Amino acid sequence: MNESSAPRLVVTASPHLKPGDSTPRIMWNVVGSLVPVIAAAAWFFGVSALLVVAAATLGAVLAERAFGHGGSLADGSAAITGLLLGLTLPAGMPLWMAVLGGAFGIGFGKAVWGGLGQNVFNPALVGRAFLQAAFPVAITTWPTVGGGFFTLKGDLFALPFLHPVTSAVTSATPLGLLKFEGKASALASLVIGNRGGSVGETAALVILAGGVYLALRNYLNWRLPVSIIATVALLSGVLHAIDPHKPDAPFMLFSGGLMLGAVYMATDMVTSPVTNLGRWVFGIGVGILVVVIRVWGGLPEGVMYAILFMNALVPFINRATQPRVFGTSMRTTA
Amino acid sequence: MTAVPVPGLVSAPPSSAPALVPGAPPPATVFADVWRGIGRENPVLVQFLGMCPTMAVTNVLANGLAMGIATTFVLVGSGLFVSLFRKYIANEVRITSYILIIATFVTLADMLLAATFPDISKALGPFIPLIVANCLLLGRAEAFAAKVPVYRAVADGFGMGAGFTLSLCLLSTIREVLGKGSILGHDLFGPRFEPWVFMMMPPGGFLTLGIALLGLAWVMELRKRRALVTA
Amino acid sequence: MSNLAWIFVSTLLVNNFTLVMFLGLCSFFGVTAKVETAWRLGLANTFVLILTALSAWVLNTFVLARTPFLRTIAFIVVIASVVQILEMALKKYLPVLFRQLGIYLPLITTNCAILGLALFQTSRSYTLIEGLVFALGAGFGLTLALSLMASIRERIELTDVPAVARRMGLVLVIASCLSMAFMGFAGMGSAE
Amino acid sequence: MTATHQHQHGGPPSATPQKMTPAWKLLATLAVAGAAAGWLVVMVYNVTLPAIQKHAGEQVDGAVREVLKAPVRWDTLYLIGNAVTATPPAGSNIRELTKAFVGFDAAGARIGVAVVAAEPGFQELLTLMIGFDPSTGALTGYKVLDQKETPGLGDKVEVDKSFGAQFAGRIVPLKGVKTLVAGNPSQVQTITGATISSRAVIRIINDAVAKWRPLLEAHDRGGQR
Amino acid sequence: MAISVEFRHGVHPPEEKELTNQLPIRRMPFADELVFPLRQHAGKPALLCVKVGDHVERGDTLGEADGFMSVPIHASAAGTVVDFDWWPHPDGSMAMAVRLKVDRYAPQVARPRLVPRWEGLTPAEVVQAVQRGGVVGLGGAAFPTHVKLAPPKDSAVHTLIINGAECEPYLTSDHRTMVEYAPRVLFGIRVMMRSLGVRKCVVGIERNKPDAIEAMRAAVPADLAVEILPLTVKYPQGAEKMLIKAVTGVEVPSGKLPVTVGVVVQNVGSVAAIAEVFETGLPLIERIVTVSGHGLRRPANLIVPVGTKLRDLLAFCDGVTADAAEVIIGGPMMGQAQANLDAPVIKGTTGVVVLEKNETREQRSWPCIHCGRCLEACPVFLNPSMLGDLARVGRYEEMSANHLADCMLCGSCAYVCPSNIPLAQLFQASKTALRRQLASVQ
Repeated sequence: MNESSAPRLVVTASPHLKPGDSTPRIMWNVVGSLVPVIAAAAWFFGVSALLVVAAATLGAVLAERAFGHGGSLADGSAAITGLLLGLTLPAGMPLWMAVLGGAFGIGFGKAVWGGLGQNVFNPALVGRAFLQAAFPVAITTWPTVGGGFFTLKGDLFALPFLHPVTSAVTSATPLGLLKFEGKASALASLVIGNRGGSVGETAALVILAGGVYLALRNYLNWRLPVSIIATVALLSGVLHAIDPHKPDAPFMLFSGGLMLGAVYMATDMVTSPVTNLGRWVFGIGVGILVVVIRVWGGLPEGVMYAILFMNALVPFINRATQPRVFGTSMRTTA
Repeated sequence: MTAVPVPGLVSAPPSSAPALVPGAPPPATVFADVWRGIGRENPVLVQFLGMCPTMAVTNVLANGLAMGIATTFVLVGSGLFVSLFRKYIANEVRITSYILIIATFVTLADMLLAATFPDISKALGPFIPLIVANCLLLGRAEAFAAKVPVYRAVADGFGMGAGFTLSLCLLSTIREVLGKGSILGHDLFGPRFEPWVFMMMPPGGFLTLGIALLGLAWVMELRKRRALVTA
Repeated sequence: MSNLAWIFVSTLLVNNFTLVMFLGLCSFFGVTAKVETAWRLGLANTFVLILTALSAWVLNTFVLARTPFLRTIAFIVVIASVVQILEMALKKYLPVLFRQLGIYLPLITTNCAILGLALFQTSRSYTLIEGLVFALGAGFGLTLALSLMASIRERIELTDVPAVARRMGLVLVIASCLSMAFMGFAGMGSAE
Repeated sequence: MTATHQHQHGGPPSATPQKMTPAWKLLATLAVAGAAAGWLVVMVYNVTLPAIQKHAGEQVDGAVREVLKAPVRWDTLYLIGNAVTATPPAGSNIRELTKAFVGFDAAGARIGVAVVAAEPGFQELLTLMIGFDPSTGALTGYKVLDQKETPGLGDKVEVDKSFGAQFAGRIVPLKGVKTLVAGNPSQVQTITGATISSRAVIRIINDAVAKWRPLLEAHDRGGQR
Repeated sequence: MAISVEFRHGVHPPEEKELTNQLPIRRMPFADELVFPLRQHAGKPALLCVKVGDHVERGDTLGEADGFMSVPIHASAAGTVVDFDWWPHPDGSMAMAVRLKVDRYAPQVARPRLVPRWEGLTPAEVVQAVQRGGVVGLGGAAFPTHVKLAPPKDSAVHTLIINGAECEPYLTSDHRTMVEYAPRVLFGIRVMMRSLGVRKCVVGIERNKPDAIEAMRAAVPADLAVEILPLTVKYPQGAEKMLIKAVTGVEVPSGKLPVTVGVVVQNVGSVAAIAEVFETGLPLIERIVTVSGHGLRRPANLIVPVGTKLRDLLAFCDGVTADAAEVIIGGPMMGQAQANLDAPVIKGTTGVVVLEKNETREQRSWPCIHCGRCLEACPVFLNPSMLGDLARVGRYEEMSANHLADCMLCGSCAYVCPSNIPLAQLFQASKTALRRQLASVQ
């Protein structure tokens, strides 16, 4: 065709300016914002927390390396999946289970769908839901906070396919205490995070700080966490006012995995709605489901299932909340 | 039923030789009739028929095996009767008649199982009577048994049943070994084995078949690639 | 939770007919390529389920009490007839609805969800009201599962699914994930 | 039916128009097929019935024997309306009545009463046979008749003997706890990871005993009178 | 009026205007050879009316207008027609073009022509004169100006909006025109207002051009109702529908023209060109072009004869730097990257921008992660994320059902896309494919 008179010239499609952000950059920023959360986890649960998070990340990264497209590790999304999964596990989880969970999350939550951007369910939560279903006892055995930094919190090095021989002191989560034994927990310990739970879900304030950082840099959409937290607060507040035996709003907000879920899980761009209206719908849906499962369900905690369920609805929400096109008077859904 | 647009539903091979009955499958050996159901037209892995029992009862091998045998019994029995009476069943009432024949054999299977293996019968619950609604049965009656001599209908029923049973056994073995650490109730790995409860639950059922299909597709893909290389 | 409410919630979410009980999988895998079709089929099923619950109750109460061994045969014949009559009635009196649902009606006869409903209703000896609520929950649960599957399948139409997963592999993984998402509802109504 | 099915199944409609079969012939076909099917079913039913009933009876008998700690004999009481009676009204279908089994030991003393109760468990209805002493409220034991709890976890309420064994002698109403407090006769230790199923069992037992105790006491008083 | 001075959504690319916005407009000398594609405007290409070997004077017609939706092409210098053949077009394709060897020794004075006395002309005659002058929209789209001057009979045009937004980064030609030729622009406005019969005119200028706002305000004559309206700085403020929304608060209905809401929009440069037709009688044979970019040694605002090859233009600006990587005709947001520097400056060429290696987009892109930034950038509220997914699998009809036609290819979505997906290009290709499908159906 055109004889190129200046071979140095590149011809790209318009617009020709380089945008400020790139997908890997967003992903690695999320990873960076998780560093304080991991540090807090290490503070509360010692080296066990680091080992569990590292194991889950290893599983995710290995699976991405095995099944992903060439070089897809560099975009950082597999690392996020692994880290987030690790943060939702108890500190005493045998490492082989964590590795398996990470690999499952990437393999069946992402790679089989076609890799980054193609999946419908949050891969970290797919991995966790698998672990929850596969090893229900191990994943609900919560070691107590404290002890020496290098004290292992459980039978971390149980051999693959064997179940852990638990020797560590365990405690129930605040939600479990409330649901099964009718005991309330002190709000201060909930906010600070020195309580039973998954390694990364206890330090609510650190998680919130990470969320604010990401929201300010436009790496997460603030509507999602805000709508989830507001819905949970409002709904549980109303329920508490009607029936004081039901947990109150601050307890609901700072117990369990709500903060981690609202800030890091529900905001996964790939698996949340693409429209702003849809994001409100999604967040409110997650909030309602969390309260419903926690208050009326059989399980003490429901953040994971609430988000997975809403993930399944995202294609619907996206269809139903198409923006009104400029110059048209009605919402047009094709 | 055959009208369900199941992806990958294998249509009957085009008949080249003049058939005796219009629309009848081409002549084949009894061995080919049996083998087709196990391999190329495997009801579960290739045609995706009879999914409900495939998932619902394959949590342990004993259940899968029992379901497979019961289904084979109904397939052979209904194939036999449909083929036997194919000249007498008027076209207008053929579906009703087939359903009647199938339902009869299902009832027989249900009662026989309850009389002989009450535990398995209890575990399978309504899934034995639900064989009636298995698309595989009406599909075979309509597409095959009604058009061929008795010995071929029986061979086909047996082949389809065997393919169904083998698939169920494959899935239930995976699920029982991982989900309970045992096979047919016999402990395999000793007391420290951590069972994957997931495999015993509904998502595990879907996933096991998914993994089986992914593996099958992968093998096919490799074979295709190798064929390309050698060609 | 009251009994009726529990039956409804349990059938809709906790023991969703398709995702937990594995009933009606043929249409779950076969007729979920488009959302439009999926939810119409779901509604048609709901309709037939309710009629089935009614007829199963009548049969159980007046006919089958002394002849339980004829249950399977009687149910399947009645279901086939109900679908047939419904088809003719719709064609004659509600042609618009018939055009929308008509093509799915024959598929419903061999949907194991319908027969399953009748059998479960019998084995749990539900009353008429309980049976109807059961049918409603089952129908809505079916519609929900079908629509969710269809909307996700419509979305993966636009993505680069790996070759090995393209036929049914991914669809089963989706079913597994959906089933996992429904596990959150387990125990609903059992804890006070 | 035929029209649509032909359309759905028939593939390409055959070129030669099929001649209509007369209606009587269709009916005759169906009648013959139905009669044959009915005959076959009834025959097999008659053959298998004894075995099936034996199994069903064995299940109930076994359960009564287990929860009442091997009684020598037992009486069956029927719940009619809001009262318990030993003699059901004539013409009622005995198999469909709610029953209680009163067990006696070799000396003729009452060991306890066994009843069946079902309530939602983790997944589905959980059906138990419960044995207890109506006069003291002490349990003799329970047996799971039907459950769909999580395999390997919730099904421990049926499989795990150490969980089931702790119920004998406990006084209703029971309370489920993570760690037992010594000396409390109403506490039961829940299964780790299956708190919900454990608590469902406890709840079913509590509800059943609360429902049956006054009925049985009323019956006892009536019997004495 | 002026309820809101902005539209919703849009993006903020770096402006980069300080490279040229203080440089006075200079005149570029004639190159040795000029090239005139017959297709330089929207509508039908002009019809050739010279032969190889013909000698033409400056301002002579090379191609006649082919009907109402077309304008003539004029020679921008005296010279000899040496060829008529396929030649690289700035839009990246090849087009039939007249090649003119410029007469080195000609005085290059336009043949004296009758300057129409515009006061005496009927609106129809004004339209005719403007068409004969070959005036097209100089904002880039090159829509024949006279067509806008002749709105359909049943429409009630009440406002003329002059587009001085110039929202593309780097470009300053409209800015300098307003600063240096404000009276000429206002004379053009006067002609247009009279011809359209409107009483109101608004000139929208982005706030980053205070000297232009000042100069225009100072030049408004007392007898003309012309409002100079400063606008928010954002891209694509200069898009017709966005400008109308910003100035009047009204949305032009989807698929409709601005006249449906009683508005005609004209670019500053085009208004000045109209003025020139009536002031000097000269057709549109030269235009103001911003030559800029960090890859260029000496950026400038130049009056360039139409037909000047890029090669000559860049050479006049002392050439490109060693790091120059991409030469773009138009602005960097919507312009066309050039593979061949023989492509000429045409009537719609607003600027030439030379980008350095580190400014240009990477070649590699990532999968769409559905972050939704494109939705928040799209000025016409489309869902580019979904349209992009559909485009990839070739489902053009569904794209059309989702308002692909409303996409004006402004590139805002692609600019904000962190996965670097060439959305604008995908949409352009889809539009072409859709047109082809429709054509094959008919």
